[in-house]
Amino acid sequence: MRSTLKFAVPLAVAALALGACGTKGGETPAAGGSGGASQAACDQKIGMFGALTGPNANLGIYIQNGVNLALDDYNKKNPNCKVTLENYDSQGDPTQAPALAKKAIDDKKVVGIVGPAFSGESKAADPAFNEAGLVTITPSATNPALADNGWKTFFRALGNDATQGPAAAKYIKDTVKSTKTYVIDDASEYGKGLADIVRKDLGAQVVGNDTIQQKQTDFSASVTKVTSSGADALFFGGYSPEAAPLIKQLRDAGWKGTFVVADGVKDQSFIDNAKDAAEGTIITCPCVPPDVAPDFQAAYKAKYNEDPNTYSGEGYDSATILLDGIAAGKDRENMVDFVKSYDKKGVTKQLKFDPKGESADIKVFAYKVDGGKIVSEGEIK
Amino acid sequence: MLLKVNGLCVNYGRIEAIRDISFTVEEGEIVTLIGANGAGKTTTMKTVSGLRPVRAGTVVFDGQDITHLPSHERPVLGISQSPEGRGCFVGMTVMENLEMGTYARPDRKSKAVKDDLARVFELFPRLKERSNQAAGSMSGGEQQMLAMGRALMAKPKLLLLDEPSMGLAPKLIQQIFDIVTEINSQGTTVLLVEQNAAQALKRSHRAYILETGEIVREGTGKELANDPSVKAAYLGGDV
Amino acid sequence: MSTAATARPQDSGPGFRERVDNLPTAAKILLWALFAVFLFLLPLLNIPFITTEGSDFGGVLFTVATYVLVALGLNIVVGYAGLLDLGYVGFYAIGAYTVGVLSAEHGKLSWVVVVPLAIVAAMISGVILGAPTLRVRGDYLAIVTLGFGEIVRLTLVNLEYLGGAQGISNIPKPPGLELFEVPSIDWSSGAPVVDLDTTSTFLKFGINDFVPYYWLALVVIGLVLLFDILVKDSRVGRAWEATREDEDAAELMGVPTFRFKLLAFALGAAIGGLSGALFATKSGFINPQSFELLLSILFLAAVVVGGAGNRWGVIVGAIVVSYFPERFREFADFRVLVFGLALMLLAIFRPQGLLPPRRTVRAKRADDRQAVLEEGEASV
Amino acid sequence: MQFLIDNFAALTVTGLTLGAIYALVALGYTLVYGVLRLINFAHSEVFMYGTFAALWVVMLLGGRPGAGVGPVVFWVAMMFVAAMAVSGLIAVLLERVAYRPLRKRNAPPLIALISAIGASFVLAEIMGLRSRIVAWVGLEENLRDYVRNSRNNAGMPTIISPQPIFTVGGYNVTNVDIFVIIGAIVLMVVLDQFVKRSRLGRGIRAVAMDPEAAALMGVNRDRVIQVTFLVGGVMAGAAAAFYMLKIGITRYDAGFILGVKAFTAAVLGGIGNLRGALVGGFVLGLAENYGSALVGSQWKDVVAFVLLILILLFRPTGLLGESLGKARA
Repeated sequence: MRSTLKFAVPLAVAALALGACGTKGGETPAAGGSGGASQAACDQKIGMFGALTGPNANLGIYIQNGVNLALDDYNKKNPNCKVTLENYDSQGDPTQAPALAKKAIDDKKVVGIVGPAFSGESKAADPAFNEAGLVTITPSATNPALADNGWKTFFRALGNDATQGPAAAKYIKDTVKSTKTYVIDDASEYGKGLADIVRKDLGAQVVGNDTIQQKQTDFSASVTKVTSSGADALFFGGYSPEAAPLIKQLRDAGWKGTFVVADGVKDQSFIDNAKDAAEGTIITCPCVPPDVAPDFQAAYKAKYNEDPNTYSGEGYDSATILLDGIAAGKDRENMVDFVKSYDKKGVTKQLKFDPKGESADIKVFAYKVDGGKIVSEGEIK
Repeated sequence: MLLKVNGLCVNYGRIEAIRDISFTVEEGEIVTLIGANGAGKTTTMKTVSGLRPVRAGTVVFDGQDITHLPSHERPVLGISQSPEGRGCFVGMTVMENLEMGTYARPDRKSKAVKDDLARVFELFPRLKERSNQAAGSMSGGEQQMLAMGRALMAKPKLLLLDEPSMGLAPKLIQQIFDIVTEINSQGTTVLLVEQNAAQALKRSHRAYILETGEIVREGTGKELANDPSVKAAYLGGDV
Repeated sequence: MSTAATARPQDSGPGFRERVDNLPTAAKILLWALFAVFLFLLPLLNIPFITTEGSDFGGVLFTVATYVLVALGLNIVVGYAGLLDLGYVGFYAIGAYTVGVLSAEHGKLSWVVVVPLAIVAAMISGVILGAPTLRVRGDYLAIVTLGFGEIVRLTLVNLEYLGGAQGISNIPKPPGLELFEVPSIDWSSGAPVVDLDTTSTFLKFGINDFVPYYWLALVVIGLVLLFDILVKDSRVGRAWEATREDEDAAELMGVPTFRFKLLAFALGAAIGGLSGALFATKSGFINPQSFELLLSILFLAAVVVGGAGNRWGVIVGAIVVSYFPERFREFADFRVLVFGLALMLLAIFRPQGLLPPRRTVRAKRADDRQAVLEEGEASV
Repeated sequence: MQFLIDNFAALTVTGLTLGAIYALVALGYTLVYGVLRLINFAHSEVFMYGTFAALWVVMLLGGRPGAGVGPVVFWVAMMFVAAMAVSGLIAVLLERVAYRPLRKRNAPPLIALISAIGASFVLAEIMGLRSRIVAWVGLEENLRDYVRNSRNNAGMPTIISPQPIFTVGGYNVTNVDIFVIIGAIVLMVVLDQFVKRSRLGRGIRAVAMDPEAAALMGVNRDRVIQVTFLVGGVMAGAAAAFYMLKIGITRYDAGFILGVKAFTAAVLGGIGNLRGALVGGFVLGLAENYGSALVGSQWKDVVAFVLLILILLFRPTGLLGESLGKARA
């Protein structure tokens, strides 16, 4: 604890300004530190860090739903010693992230964080979490470089883009059997990173590249490029808001090739919006199909009246790891080691991390849009 | 009594433009307001046509209190103004400008409009020649005629003319005043604001002299034209 | 501040400023010093109600401080020179990226060198944008500057050299002096208690404590304010006022209006760049997402809401625009909606801004006089 | 470059389609600027509400792909009616709430911009929060399809599937392309004639040129302003319906970028000039497409803005100059 006693001028002024002032801290060590005592762990919290409001809120809410489900399970088992969830709503904005991280760090009852949900905000907030020793398990930020920063508190409960990209490329080559592939990205960190890996892996069979912008809605130039290239498959690195109008306009222009996208598009809204144009779209995702864990699927459906969505399962797993830690009497300081040595089967995969904090058990699955539903095509091996 | 202005005060922000002005215009008259630069003539005119809000006093037209009536409702009652300077719609043709004059007329679709147009073209033959030309491309005198013609198209009971002779060649000035007299003789009452005092007094039945926002003299046109002090102050040399 | 907000300069009674002006110099200095100390200690006092619950107060205060700085800069452009700039975020981004590129992405220059370079870079870009476009009429300038802001952002997204969408990480911190620790105040028991557990190290620029960055920003704001006061009261300030009120007349009087407009643009850009540099320093990570067009609009809203042309007004405006959304995080999804409503209500009920410049009243009177004269002129 | 030459026809036709939509939205900016000298920042939201009106009416009427000519004509007609009505209404409402109170108080023009920005936020957020609002009112069950994922895209069934009609330079021009381009031009001509020939249209022009002289002619300025907003809104509504036919997907923030583009088009052609809006829209649509082909789609917006800056440098009042109102220089 940093309770060094160094009275200085500012304190005196503060005291003057406030009149009667006592002091706190200094003599009492903060709660915890000893570990093990279950009473001490009783009012602990876990944090949920991500976009819960604003334009990017969907993803955050899917995760939050999973986290809440895990909390319900825990609190049902421990009715006398409930854990609460603290939300840090970043709106997915890296600018807001550091101050929120600090808030979480200052709340000594928070023993672990599920999140940050996006890669950008992770870069802004994770250095602070690392310095404070507050463990973070992200259920959705897939930028590969995040694990290379040497953050000892960083854990990722799913495969990153570096594993998903090659799988997507493999699927395009082996299953789609494309010979002429066009690659488009949305210039975002996620989309471009992924598309670049696919470009590299596909090599000479890439017949053309284009970059669009997020929030763009008219893709006429890109459509002309794709159709005139004679491509039989298109890989798009990006998110569903752009993927839906893109494939719609391509189909309207009469393009018949296979549309391949990644987890950023794995979202029912893609199908709702692209309608018939979405049919046959291949979606790769390092996320496990809901039917792999039927119990979780049933519980989720009972609570939220819909199937688990993208990263709901990862959110559930991430929270479960932290809750297991709390059950084992861990506090903030020894939670990092607990997560590091964690090895249990979760609803999405075997939950185990490598030394960099990456998930050790990574599977990438292919999904297909069929009859207005996202159905699993099995693991890409 | 067609127009009765009583105790009128108008401000621009904190500055008093006119103070406690009262005057009347009888049906069939030509009445002129004369005054130096900044005396408040144009402000008075704009107040009568409703472009300036009144701080105190009343304006009664044809027996109806119009002090706070919005300006765009006054043409319907029969007040029409030819604004000072270039008040024409420069982007419209001459014909379109004249048609704008009938904007507020309830009978704008009737044959009466055609007759009025003929009358305006008779008064201002130049406008007929140029009827398809853009107003902005005409000379200052022609624009002045257009503004008057446009005001007449509203078939007003009271025609407000603000500086009709401004910036015109002497020959044209004579012509304009002839036309004003002609319009009046055809039955339209005219309230005139003029800086060309000699001509205006000669043509008008009565006149008021404004100084720094107040009326200082009134009388018939002839009286004032022959008054030595008025002569010295406003008539200067000769026209 | 709040007293000032309610003072109405148009009223004849002594306003807040007059009352302060009438105090003896010593009292004035003491008052200012006390106020400054209060501002410095604000993040540590944790005053209930003022302190943001949902986010770290030090971090929020730093954000508020950057907005204040931006508002001061934009005020020179919009308030003093009367140029509508909808792309101010471009300069903010240029400042931030100069720091990022030169100290992390492609160079290892120290913070002390990089910040002046950021100011210069923003200033130069202001001149480059201003020189061809300031001859364009006011309303067109709005869209041209808006376009500039977007060009800057899209360039950042699409140029790998500038980090692309990934942005720039690990921007080094300024050199610090770890002198002593300042404790904060805890109010959880209802009464203020000095909390020795939560402290800020004086001038340690770490990643987990934003208070020193806030202090740094406060000092910078002080300097910029001083600069602002000097410039505004100089010949330059009067030239701006003349240009804004009537450009043609100013030109006739011999004011080279174009040069002064360009100067305003450059100075405004420089302050925007400085603000961006501070932002990059504190967050340590920047990406194009932080420089969206919407930010330009918020900046402009800060200036206009506060009262364009009054430096104290725009400071209040900046606080309103940046603090309230953080303070009322519990509105969550409704924050933007409420903010929009607030803007509309302010525009309707306080059209001159919260703190209108004293000039507005004077200028209004001059306008009235001119209106009378113009009508008179017609009868010459 | 080779790509641009090879696909010139395709890029031109799709550019014109997009340009037509820009042009229709640009009219709203130009009309309001003409009479009020202010940038109606919230016009983009007027457009956005039109897209939702078009979408919802098609959903309500059970629009689906592959229907016969009769139903399709009916759906399309209803789309336009709904979008134009809703956009027109929103525009008039906007004027009432955000602008008229300011005008009555003689607020400085900059403050009108702030009010417009505020109104723009409010309008967009109401749409973005529609699921919450509907839940409050308790209509969640009935309106679920209309409010689902209110922060997300909302897509419309393709009621006219694009069919090639004829081929130009290797590009199959589709029925949708033709409909959008011809439709937009027809609407522009109608508007042009309305402003030129009708009494109210003349009133609009008169107020734009000289508000005081217009008042002296009996033109009610408030009414003219209201009509101006209405007409601009109706045109934006038509643009929204075309947009939904072509793009088919909208979102609560879909107006912003399109609004910026349309405003750029208005300035490009010469703000205040109706024909300028048409020319500006088409030039912008083409430039974006050609530019995307030459330097990559990611530079599309940069191309648009650089073009704007260049044109303003050499023709400071836009391509066709300002014509709706010249009087108040």
